[in-house]
Amino acid sequence: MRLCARDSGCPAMTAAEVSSSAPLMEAMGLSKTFGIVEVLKDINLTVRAGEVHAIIGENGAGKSTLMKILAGNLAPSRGEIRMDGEAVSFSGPVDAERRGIVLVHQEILLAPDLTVAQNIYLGRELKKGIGVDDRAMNEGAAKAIRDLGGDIDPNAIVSRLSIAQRQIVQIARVLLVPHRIVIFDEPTASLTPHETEALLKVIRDIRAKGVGVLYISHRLPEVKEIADRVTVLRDGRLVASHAASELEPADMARLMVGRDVAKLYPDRHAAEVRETVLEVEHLNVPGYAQDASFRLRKGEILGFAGLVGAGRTELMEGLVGLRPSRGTVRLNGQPVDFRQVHTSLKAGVAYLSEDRKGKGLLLTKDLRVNLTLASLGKFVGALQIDRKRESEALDQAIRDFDIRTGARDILAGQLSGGNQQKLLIAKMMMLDPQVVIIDEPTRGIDIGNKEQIYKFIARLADEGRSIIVVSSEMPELIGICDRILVMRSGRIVGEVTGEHMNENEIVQLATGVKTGEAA
Amino acid sequence: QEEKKVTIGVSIPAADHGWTAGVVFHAERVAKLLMEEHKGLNVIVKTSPDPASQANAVQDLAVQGIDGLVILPTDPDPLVNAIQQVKDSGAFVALVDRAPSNNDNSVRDLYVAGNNPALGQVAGEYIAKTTPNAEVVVIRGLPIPIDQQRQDGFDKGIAGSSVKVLERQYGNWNRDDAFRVMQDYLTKYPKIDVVWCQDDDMAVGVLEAIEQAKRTDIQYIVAGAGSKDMVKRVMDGDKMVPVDVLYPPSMVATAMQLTAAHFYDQVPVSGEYILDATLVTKDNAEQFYFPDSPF
Amino acid sequence: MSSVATETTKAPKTSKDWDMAAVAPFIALALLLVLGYFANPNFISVANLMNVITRSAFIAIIALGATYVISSGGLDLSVGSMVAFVASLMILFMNSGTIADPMFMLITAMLLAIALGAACGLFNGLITTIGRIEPFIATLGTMGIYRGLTTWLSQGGAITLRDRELQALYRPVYFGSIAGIPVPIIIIFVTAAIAAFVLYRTRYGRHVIAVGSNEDVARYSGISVNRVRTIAYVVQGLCVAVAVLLYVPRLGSTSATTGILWELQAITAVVVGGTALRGGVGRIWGTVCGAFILEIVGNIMLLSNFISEYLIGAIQGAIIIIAMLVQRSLMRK
Amino acid sequence: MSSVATETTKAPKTSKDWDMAAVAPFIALALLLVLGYFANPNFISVANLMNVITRSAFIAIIALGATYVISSGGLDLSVGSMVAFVASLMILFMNSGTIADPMFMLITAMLLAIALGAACGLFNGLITTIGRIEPFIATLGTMGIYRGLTTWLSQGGAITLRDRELQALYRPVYFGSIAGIPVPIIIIFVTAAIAAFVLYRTRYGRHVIAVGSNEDVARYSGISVNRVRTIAYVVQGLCVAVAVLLYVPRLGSTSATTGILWELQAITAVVVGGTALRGGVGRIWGTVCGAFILEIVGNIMLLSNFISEYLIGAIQGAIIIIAMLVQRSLMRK
Ligand SMILES: Nc1ncnc2c1ncn2[C@@H]1O[C@H](COP(=O)(O)OP(=O)(O)OP(=O)(O)O)[C@@H](O)[C@H]1O
Ligand SMILES: Nc1ncnc2c1ncn2[C@@H]1O[C@H](COP(=O)(O)OP(=O)(O)OP(=O)(O)O)[C@@H](O)[C@H]1O
Ligand SMILES: [Mg+2]
Ligand SMILES: [Mg+2]
Repeated sequence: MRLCARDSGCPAMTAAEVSSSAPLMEAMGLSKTFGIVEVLKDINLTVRAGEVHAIIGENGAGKSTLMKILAGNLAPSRGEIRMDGEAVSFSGPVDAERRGIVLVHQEILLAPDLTVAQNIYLGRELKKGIGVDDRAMNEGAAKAIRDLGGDIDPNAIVSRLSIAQRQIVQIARVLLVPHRIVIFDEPTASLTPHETEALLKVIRDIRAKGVGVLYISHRLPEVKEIADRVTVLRDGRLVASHAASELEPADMARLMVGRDVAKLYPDRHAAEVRETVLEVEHLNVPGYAQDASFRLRKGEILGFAGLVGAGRTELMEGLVGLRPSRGTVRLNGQPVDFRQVHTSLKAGVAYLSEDRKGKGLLLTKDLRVNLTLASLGKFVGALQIDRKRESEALDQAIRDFDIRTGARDILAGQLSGGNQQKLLIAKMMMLDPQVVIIDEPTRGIDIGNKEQIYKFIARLADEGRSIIVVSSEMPELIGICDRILVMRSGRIVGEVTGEHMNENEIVQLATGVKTGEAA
Repeated sequence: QEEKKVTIGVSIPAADHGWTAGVVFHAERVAKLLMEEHKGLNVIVKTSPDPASQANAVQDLAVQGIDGLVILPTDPDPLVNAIQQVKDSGAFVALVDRAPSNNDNSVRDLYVAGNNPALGQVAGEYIAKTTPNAEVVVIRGLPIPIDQQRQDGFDKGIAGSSVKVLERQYGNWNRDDAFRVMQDYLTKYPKIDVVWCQDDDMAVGVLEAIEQAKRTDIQYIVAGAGSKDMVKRVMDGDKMVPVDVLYPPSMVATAMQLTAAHFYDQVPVSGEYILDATLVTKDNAEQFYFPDSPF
Repeated sequence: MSSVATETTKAPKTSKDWDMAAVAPFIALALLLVLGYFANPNFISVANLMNVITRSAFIAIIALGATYVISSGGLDLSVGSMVAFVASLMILFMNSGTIADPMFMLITAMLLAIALGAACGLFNGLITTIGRIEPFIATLGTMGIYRGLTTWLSQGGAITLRDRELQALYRPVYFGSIAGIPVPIIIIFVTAAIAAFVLYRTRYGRHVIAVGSNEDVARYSGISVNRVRTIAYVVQGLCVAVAVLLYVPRLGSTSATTGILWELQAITAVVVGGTALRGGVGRIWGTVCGAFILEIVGNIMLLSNFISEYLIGAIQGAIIIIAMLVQRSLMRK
Repeated sequence: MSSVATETTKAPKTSKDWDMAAVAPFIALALLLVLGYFANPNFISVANLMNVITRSAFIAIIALGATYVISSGGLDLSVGSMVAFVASLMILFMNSGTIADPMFMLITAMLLAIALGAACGLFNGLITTIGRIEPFIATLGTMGIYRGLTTWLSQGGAITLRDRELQALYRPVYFGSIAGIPVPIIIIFVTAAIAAFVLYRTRYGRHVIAVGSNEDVARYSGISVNRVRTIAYVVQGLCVAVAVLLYVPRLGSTSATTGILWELQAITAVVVGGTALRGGVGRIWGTVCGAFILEIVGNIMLLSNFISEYLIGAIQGAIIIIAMLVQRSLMRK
């Protein structure tokens, strides 16, 4: 057996070795049922040494479930896994790790109270005498993070990191385990282009050492760039598996969704200039955003671009009363004072958090409870909640937002990521808001769903609502927004409109290469 | 003599049930009286809820500098060491009510006590005499030594008669617990003649339980301590409460007075003063009735 | 606990699992009833069962409030002393004789008790929410305060309702019965029904559960977390007041020891009833069942003839553990 | 595009925040010392301070163990009764006279106490982990069991160390001093130093924090959550045993009331010291400071002569709440 930790001096494999290498792992006829719902049906998959094998599919197609089975986190209902030709069954993730299979989870699994270095070495601390060698671990952690293009203090407490930073820490942690097969479940969903680039380089490095890589992403160009082989899942079935060179991103999209996704972004008729709905002047969110001023018009889609850490999320949270803030906010010309979220919600300004698991949905409650949580007032009859109307609303939401769920009585945490996002949108739309602020609307969302969400955002604008989209994906901002404001270091540094809406312009503003006129 | 500066520390249990509340009441009352009487005298009264904190309190009193200590221990044995320390420092020590297993002059100068075994014995003898064939249920206090002494005394009191103890259970000197235990006794035993519940607080719960069950087989109950409510009932001739056994909380006051006398009256005070466990009956009840005591 | 790792790996797979969790306390209760019958056939008599359920009223009603506090993610250790404090003030007021008409006096005193309970609960709530002190410590502090004030009010002794007429008027509230069912039992079930309705059917109840299961999600959904939590403490205070309304007519007096350790019993009842201490789940009927279980364990112990009085505490502890083990093993199925 | 660097984080709340949380209890302690001086100048005398710190030894040492249990996400309510149980058995063993040589007897008895403490802790640990019962309930159960067994051992009375020679030999362990410092104070600091080393510098300590912080993450990292938790309870048991070793020479006797409510005091000390009850954070020195604070509050109360003894409990409760409020407001700065 050949285990290879990062930087353990494993020699690179030659191309000949790679092509001739025997399969590291084979899945034969894997199936998985939850309750009565079969989410994986008869999957056959081969992982070869020195190959990046991408798995793509719609939200809820069963990708994460399959990966969890391969990494020993779940037991398959049927089928078997072979390693080096022998059937194996894992007693748990640690058992799989011992055999060299490691998984970067889609969810972030870190202990919030420990530091970065403590998390990276958790469970395999370096020892010095009877104590632990914190110095060595800090150094090792710092190096592992640098390799991934990150810049995080190894002594920082994880609960204080942004989601992107946590993701990097999590990848660094997994790559320190000696491995033969590394599984990445949407590692780049919350990373910046720079960090993504660094990660892809790392993946190429480990591939060169003969490690087998399974790679899940909804960013199809990225898949095209890194993968040697692409396997497509749809509704729990394996529908295609091709060499990556044979597929273009558009083909992948078609295979995933089962139809052509020719046009990702909806048509937007150039909106005529209408009255101002929201007017923000000199808004300060202490420690995060300074002196932000902007206007939002009726029926407009306004984008907020910027690098991770630019303070966009905090600005929006300050605006709706989730954080202390100072400044003037006028809604329909009337000054408003959003001290508490419920005042802004009542006024018709809804904010959808980027952290849908931590702040968006009650993962241990069912879909109905989640859907109506923010708008319960609408379902209260004389005294009590009208459950029948709640159920009807859920049916309606499942239809309107195309929430894919096996059963209607599952818990929100059991929905796939994309469907969670759709449920969150549905939940906030129950409030019938006038202004909708959506933070990272398509993080971790498949291309088919993305199309739907964009269409949906456009429809909201057409209905006369005003939308703010905060996103780190520039193409999507350019694709759907009427105007884009760019933030850097807590300040709005410029606005791009019309033909200036291109990635180059935005990046220059976001990095400070170019300073724009304040919006 | 009036010029002589003397500090007496008084350490007593916190007022956690009726009887200890009486102790606190009397200690405070007499402290005031004594300080009026002797200009140079300073009396510091401190209460503590459990042995460990009482040991602390004794230590704290010693730090303040005391010439005499009057202590009614929550639980005597655990406090012997703390008392010993004060005694070794040369202070006069008066021990009240609860005796440690080693109770001699090396530990204290004066011992003032109600008579715990006698409290049980008097009750036992009264029951044996009044209703020689009674079937009795017993409600105990808390599992600490004085409770055990009372039980032993009771057994001695009924020895030789045909009084039969059906059962003993802890009522924790708490009315609510006594109510519950009595209710269950009433369920369990179709016939009960007499209840010995040792303590006036618990008697309140016992009487309510009996009244609620509308049982007529119970002839009377015997409690103890001498609370104003129970003494009043005895005085009024309540059939259910014909007697009460005195275990006066004022004994702490006696000890304080004797200690003050040691410092000011030049009379040698030492040895043991055992107060009787007087049987309060309709005839003598009036002299034990203190209407403005909290107990 | 935080947003970092949120995978619900061991989340119950289907709703069936939850049903089991809800049913488990009732199965434990049934087993206890059988056990009780073997310990002493008198146990199963209507009179005894009525007695037991009647006297579980205090803990059961207090535990209903505790269900709110706990499922909203809080904890209240002060309820025992709150009972003593509210009851003492109520009796002192009745003794004050400020109102001549006994009926009117009684009603005023009851309203006073309810207002006091709500105020004490509000105080707890504000300290934990606005003061941002861990509920465990905050209510440990107020436990000391309420108990201390009671001791001071009673000067360490007992506070007894003196007015005979009032006492006679008030007695039936505990000792009376309607259609053969003791009043306290009726009050338990009425209170529980109201509590269940509010928790399961109203907006506020939904908010309690949301706040208890994830504070951030609740906040981002526009729920005022502090308000919901504070009200939960007020509900607890009201339940304490209801318990006081039953407690005072029983013995007509309070002392510094009234209600001691009731907080632990109430919390035990809640947990035995299937509500998790970490919040986000509330089982009203389970709580009532839990309170019955606790009282019945004590009752069986006293009625059976083979347990030394010294060992009762030990066996009671063991039975609680065994009951929980049985529950767990039922749920695993 | 690839040249774009991630902007360096400017998280405003940096490690300073954490330092404040760690320092707050010590500031509270300092304020109390000043307050004490004004209440009674004797307070600040070396003799008094030594006394106070010496007698805080029991709670301080028990609270050290509680810090482990709490930061691993558990809770132990049984420590007070465990003290009574272990101390009773230790005294009974010394009274048994099975070993003639007093020194040898004493050492054997001490080892026995330590083994018993560890066994009791192990029992608690296994019930909560293997039995999967909420720690609150599980240890409430064992609290009843240990207390009940103590009552039974003492047959309702006291258990007193009879052998004079043994007593004389053992006394210095509590009352003696080394280089002018009372032995218990030395033991507090030695125990705390060991506890701090293990928690902060060893692999096990790291795992304790990880388990308390996020159980799932710990499990995915190959940490045996149950093992870590169980060992934390054993550590708690060992700390209880150490406290017993100091307790027996001090009072030389136990009864069913020994150690009552110590669990609440220990937990309070832990929380006042800055450890969060939800787990994932452990502050050893804060805990020691918390235990000192509790004891000093009581001491000031006793030394000051203007507080009615009926109100002591109320004021103690109020002071704890105020101390926590001060801590919170310090941390917010
Ligand atoms: N524990 C569970 N119980 C019931 N259903 C589950 C459970 N876990 C996952 N599912 C269901 O299995 C299906 C596949 O989920 P999975 O997380 O594997 O999707 P995915 O392909 O990773 O989607 P995404 O791209 O959104 O991450 C979904 O319909 C989901 O609701
Ligand atoms: N819990 C936290 N405690 C302290 N600092 C935080 C916390 N969460 C985020 N930050 C910091 O706040 C800053 C801004 O956060 P964030 O990264 O969410 O901004 P953003 O502009 O919304 O970026 P994006 O949404 O692309 O992630 C970052 O420097 C981040 O490290
Ligand atoms: Mg997935
Ligand atoms: Mg953001």
